[in-house]
Amino acid sequence: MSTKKKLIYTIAALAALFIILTLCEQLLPASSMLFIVLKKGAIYALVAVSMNLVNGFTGLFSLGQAGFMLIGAYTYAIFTIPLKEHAAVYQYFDGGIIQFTVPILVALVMAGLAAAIFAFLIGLPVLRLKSDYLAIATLGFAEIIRAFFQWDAFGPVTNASNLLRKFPTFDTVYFPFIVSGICIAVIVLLINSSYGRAFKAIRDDEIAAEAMGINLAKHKQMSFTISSFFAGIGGALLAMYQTTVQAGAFKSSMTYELLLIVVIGGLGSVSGSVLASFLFIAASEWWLRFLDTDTYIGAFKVPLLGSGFRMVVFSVIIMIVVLFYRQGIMGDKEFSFGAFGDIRRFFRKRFGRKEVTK
Amino acid sequence: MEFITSNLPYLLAGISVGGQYALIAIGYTMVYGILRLINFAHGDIFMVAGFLMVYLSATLPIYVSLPLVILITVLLGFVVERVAYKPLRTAPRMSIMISAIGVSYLLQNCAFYFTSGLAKQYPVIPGISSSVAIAGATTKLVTLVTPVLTIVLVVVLVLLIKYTKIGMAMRAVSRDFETSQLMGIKINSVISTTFIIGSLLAAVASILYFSNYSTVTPTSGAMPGLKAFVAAVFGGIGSIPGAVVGAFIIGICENIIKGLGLTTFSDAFTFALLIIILVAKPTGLFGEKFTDKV
Amino acid sequence: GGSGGDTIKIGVFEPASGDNGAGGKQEVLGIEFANSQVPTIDIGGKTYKVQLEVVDNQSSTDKAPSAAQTLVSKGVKLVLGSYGSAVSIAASDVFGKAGLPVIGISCTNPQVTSGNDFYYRICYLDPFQGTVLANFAADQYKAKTAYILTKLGDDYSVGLGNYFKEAFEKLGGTVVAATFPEGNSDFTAFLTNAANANADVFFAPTSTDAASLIISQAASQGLNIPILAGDTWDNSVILDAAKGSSLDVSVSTFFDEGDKSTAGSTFVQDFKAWLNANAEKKQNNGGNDIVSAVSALGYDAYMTALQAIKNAGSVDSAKILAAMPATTYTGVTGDIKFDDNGDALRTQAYIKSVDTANAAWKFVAIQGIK
Amino acid sequence: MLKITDLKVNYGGIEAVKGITFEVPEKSIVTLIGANGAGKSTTLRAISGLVKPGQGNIEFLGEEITGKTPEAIVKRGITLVPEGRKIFPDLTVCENLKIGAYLRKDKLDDDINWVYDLFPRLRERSWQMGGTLSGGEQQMLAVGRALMSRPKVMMMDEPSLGLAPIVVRGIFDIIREINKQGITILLIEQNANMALQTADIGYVMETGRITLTGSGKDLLVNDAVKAAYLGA
Amino acid sequence: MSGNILHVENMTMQFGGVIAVNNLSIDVNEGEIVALIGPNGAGKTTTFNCITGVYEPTNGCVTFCGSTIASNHPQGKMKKLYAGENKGLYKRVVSHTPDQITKLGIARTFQNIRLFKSMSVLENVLIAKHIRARQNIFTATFRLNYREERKARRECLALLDEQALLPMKDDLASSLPYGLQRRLEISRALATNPRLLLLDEPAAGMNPQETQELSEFIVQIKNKYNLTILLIEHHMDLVMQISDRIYVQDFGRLIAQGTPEEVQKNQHVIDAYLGVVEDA
Ligand SMILES: Nc1ncnc2c1ncn2[C@@H]1O[C@H](COP(=O)(O)OP(=O)(O)OP(=O)(O)O)[C@@H](O)[C@H]1O
Ligand SMILES: Nc1ncnc2c1ncn2[C@@H]1O[C@H](COP(=O)(O)OP(=O)(O)OP(=O)(O)O)[C@@H](O)[C@H]1O
Ligand SMILES: [Mg+2]
Ligand SMILES: [Mg+2]
Repeated sequence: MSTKKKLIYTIAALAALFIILTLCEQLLPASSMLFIVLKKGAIYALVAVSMNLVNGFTGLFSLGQAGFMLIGAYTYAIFTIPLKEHAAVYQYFDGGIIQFTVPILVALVMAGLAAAIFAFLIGLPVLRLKSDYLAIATLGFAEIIRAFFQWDAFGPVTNASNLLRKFPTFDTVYFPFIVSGICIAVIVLLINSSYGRAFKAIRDDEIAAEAMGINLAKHKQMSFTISSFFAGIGGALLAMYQTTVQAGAFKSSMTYELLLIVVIGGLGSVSGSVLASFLFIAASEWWLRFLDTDTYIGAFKVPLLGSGFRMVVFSVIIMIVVLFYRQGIMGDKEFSFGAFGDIRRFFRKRFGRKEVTK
Repeated sequence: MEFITSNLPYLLAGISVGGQYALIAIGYTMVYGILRLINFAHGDIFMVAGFLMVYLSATLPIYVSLPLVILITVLLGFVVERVAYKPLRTAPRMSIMISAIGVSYLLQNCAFYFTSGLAKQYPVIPGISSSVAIAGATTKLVTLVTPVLTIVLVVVLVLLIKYTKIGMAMRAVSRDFETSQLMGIKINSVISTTFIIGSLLAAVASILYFSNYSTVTPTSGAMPGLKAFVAAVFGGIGSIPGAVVGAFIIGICENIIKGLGLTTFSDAFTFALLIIILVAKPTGLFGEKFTDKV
Repeated sequence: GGSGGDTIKIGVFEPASGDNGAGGKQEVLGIEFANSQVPTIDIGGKTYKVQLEVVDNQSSTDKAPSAAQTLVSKGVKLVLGSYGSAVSIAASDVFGKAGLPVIGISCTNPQVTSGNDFYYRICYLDPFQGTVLANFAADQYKAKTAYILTKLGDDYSVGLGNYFKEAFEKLGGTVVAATFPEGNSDFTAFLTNAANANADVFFAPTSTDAASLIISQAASQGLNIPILAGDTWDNSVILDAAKGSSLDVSVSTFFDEGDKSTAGSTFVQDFKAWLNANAEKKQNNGGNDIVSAVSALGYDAYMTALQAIKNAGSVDSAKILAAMPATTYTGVTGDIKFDDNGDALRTQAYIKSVDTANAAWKFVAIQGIK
Repeated sequence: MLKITDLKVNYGGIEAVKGITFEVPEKSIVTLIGANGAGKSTTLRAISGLVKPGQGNIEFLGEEITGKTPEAIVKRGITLVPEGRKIFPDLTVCENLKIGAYLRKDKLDDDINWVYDLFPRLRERSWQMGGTLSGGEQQMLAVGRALMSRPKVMMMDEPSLGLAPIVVRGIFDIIREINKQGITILLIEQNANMALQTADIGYVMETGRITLTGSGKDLLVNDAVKAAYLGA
Repeated sequence: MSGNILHVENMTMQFGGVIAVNNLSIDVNEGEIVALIGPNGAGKTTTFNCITGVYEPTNGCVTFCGSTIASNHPQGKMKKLYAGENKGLYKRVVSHTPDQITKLGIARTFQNIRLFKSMSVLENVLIAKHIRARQNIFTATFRLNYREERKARRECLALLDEQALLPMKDDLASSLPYGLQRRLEISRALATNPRLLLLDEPAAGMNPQETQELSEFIVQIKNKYNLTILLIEHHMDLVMQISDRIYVQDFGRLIAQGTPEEVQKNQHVIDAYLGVVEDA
């Protein structure tokens, strides 16, 4: 398919997406769970794609994502809480010490930068480590970061273990979609660039990549830092979505969740990560909710259903998906418009046969 | 004397925690050594063993429930391997790890669902649950039993892996399934054996650990699991003596840190120590470099 | 199955999994029990069936908004919950935007209601509780030094610890404070530290998980410092852990199972009967029929909600919200009346201690603030 | 003793072996030659159970072994020296040899010494990790490891790859010697010249099919074979 | 033949007790094809690894186009353990990483093929252009480097065309048959625009016919790209046919050197490596 045609298709798809979103906003009640899924899904999609950049495309097994999201979320929150709310939010710390605010978009970029700077510093010592050693080191860093943000001594800045809140948030689904969309687009551009190829080369064979003149340390550092930049922005968006931030939420289990999404979507597939994010959020926070409630059909109580059952079913579903889609939903392929052609051909075949039997 | 009485408790606690981490860590490191899999479910198997004891001992006498717990735990480890990992032998490593995370979620959520999440009291096991006084410090007998038992088990395991046929097969399987099969090794039974040994150790560790701390909750496997994993990395993943040394270092350091009053960072410190070690020795204390000739 | 078509939905926003899952479940039990007792409500001559919509917020601030949204999308008119202050705060925006009145049950952090004029709460607050306990420590044990152990990153724990510290220092005592990280299971170092610091009381406002670890390790170490804690410790788990030891454990709470008032004792009796008749519910209570304070509070919250709806004379959220400030109710945990902030006016807390021989609670005092 | 009938093997969509039939008589040396990608290695992998054939039969001593697991096939006495050596990098040279005899229960010392005599270089390196050996040393070890199992049929996939000329000659001597001891040999070689000189029967494979069959001597003088595989 | 391009001086590489390369000195002149042969385990691959920066030699010095790319003396534990010669000679410590050395103009192939398995044939070659293009991560991401990128693509396609790899440019590298993989590896090395090309057993796994084709191919690329080639090979036909000079290594040491004819007749070489002289 020619580049031009691809571009036209892409623009058409984006326009269609925009129209669908607008229709949803107009037609569905504001309380619909769909919006929650769309908002959180978009945010998770960004973070998952950023994680895929490191884990899937560069082959670095990093488990620090939650830590970088935390930094992003806090940076955003700290610099955007309106001054008049400081007294209430920082009630144990005399209104905090950061006594200025910046515009939302600036704060988003700052969130990314803060995460990227941390990642850069962390990367210097740990990126030399291989596979699982790197994983545990990054996980460790995320935990250390969390402990620091909860520390009382930093209270005037971070509000210690108390929530940060009252910062500006978003109402519509457009905001997270547009921000995530732009970020993901940049990541995709990067992946398809010369640097993206270098990352993939490192993933496939470090020694050969080095023999091709690729500076391993520098490129790993780049991938790690850029991924963290976007994770930071994702964290800031998550803060906006949650309307509150507390370090306690950014546990390693959040990283595992993201890793799940990345692997289920397909390591090395951006569209897989995006798709898996929405499915994951919808399944875990919407579709399966009914399993948690005692349900009666007439006087008959449906067995097993009850509080906590949802999570049991959810874990079983994860296992099933992993066992049956070993390479993830998308493998390392990307969604392509060419696939539409395949589907059309498939249906034509089916349809054709039916007509014959008539 | 004053110094000893006020500081001995930290050391005792450190040694016993270290021993328990060690037993869990060996399970991690063995499975890792063979499947290159971080078995995230290992800590949860340990937790399930704890609950099994709680429920079994409620109806059965201790001397029946004790072996039964070990047996069922081993069976659980075996089944988990067969159901969740075996079908993924040829899948990318990451998929198996996700499967392990899935199992971990499943075990935790099931435990939550069936126990409603409230802490359960672990039964008193005669012989190890009673308190003793050493040099003025009071502690449970289990504190003294743990390190001894750990050392004995480790020596046995190291001998097994270094000098027996099955041990050699384990090391062979760890690098190459296909070629191992060509040697006539039944890789499935070798892997199962590994899981059985690992689960056995987890069961023993759970008995010691919960006797010491007396409470079981659905999440009580998570932290020891993570710590044991850190210990395994610390010592160099795949190395059994490494895992044990790592576990003791972590257990003792943690308690000394707490004793110094730096409690906020006792976990952060563990990780910081780990990172420092890794930066100095990228494959852990006893980890061997991956031999990969250019 | 009920007859008649009209129902009013009340949302129950509680954790059923995660760190606070166990407590959340017990709170839900109280609500469900109340619902089984009073399943309908008459408004304007019409009988409405009250239907509970229970949702699990997983004790996690990042899951709370979607859980809250689930309730909103189901069309509930009023919400009860949650156990745990952080999730309550995290969800408050969603409820606020939907214009729903919310009645907090056991979330004791001041931030829950401050600035949220749709958020009400029927329990006392941490500043009050902390002060009560500090007073109790000074009165009962003549304590000069207190060792405070809180959980890092847990706003309930850290907050209550701080209020206790403030009050205790005001009373002329000195404080040694420490925090433990999440997932910590070895508390012997902290206990030894407390002993080495010659503390007169050991104050540990923590979740029940940590509580039972602390107690059993204190027992095996032969600790002889009295242990104090807040409302979360009013739970059968504590009794199990302390059984047979020689520890002195006291907690402040909203409710006393041995309450001799008629309302209280009927509630206890009926609730136990209800639990015992229903294996699954009993399972959710930890497998026994000991009434925890949060269940009693849950019961009262439900009743208060019905009272508010009655006062509003309508099933419209806005009307119910308008009727909230004036709503009063005499519940099993005492009189409930809201102040300007939406917080229940409470002046007294129950102090109970563990009877280690029988694994039961024994009533110690009703403690107020000096 | 080994009979392959209409064997087909697919990798995903690609058919690497497209229905081949051949036989390996007892105590013979049979060689498969052919260009890169002809499907030779795939054939051996199918016989040893590493890939499941899409179609066809493999019979060993009258018993059907198609679809059996590799370890079951090894147990019956068929050993493979795999392509690319496949040494266990974390085992010592000595352990690599021992694991070759995994299914044997008797004493191994004599055999180990025998292999060391065949490849003195390995004796020097007895305690070195397999992974750090040079390419040729690994190849020797791979052959030695297979010898340790005392097989009935030994399948060798390019055993001379990366070996010095002097050792290559040695390898073919060894092949003849163990053949004399009664071991049947199925050999893949790029060094077609030597292979055909040694072999009793030769098969030529091209893109998944057997295109020529004959005794080693006959093929050696066959013009087509000469042009394609022996160099001008 | 013009000036010296690679100069290896007294190089020793010792792993624990094993001396893989022992006091080796070789020279390669511009425009030559030089072969390095020797028995298995003689240290040939290790020599390559030391030249390309994969290993730091324990002792000795390597010069490429007049600039030192590696220089070392026994350090740390090696100080005591060292069993080689010329211990105190090289005070300077220079250790370039493999990527730096590639940038200077040395490219190599590997004894065990190391392609980027999950990438297409074209991408494998494009990787080599990454370092030669004037770009940074920002310009690359936003395609401000499109001219460079287009040029790289054009060059790579031309290269593939030449090597007859163009028809499978979109296939996965790992799905190619062995012989083509070797050829792709050479193309990839060529794409880095090297002055010196190191080939480690390029003819392994090829039959005599293919080997013949390969030797023509090597001469052809040498002339076309003005290369100097240093190669390791066990196929004597190829070595004798194309090399200008031959070095023979055994147990890490140089045991002979000279023209193919000289080496072929050398008794040491025959004993250690060739065995009975083949009737050509
Ligand atoms: N794992 C695989 N996945 C996909 N295709 C494969 C795989 N292994 C081999 N092939 C393809 O199958 C065909 C036959 O390969 P095979 O390795 O059997 O050839 P061969 O005759 O042994 O060649 P060589 O002499 O190069 O070793 C080739 O086209 C190869 O590309
Ligand atoms: N990392 C290492 N540790 C220990 N010994 C090593 C290491 N690398 C190589 N050796 C040893 O050094 C010697 C030289 O190996 P090298 O790979 O250079 O041989 P080679 O000349 O390339 O042989 P071949 O022709 O078989 O490939 C071998 O005996 C090998 O065992
Ligand atoms: Mg082959
Ligand atoms: Mg070599």
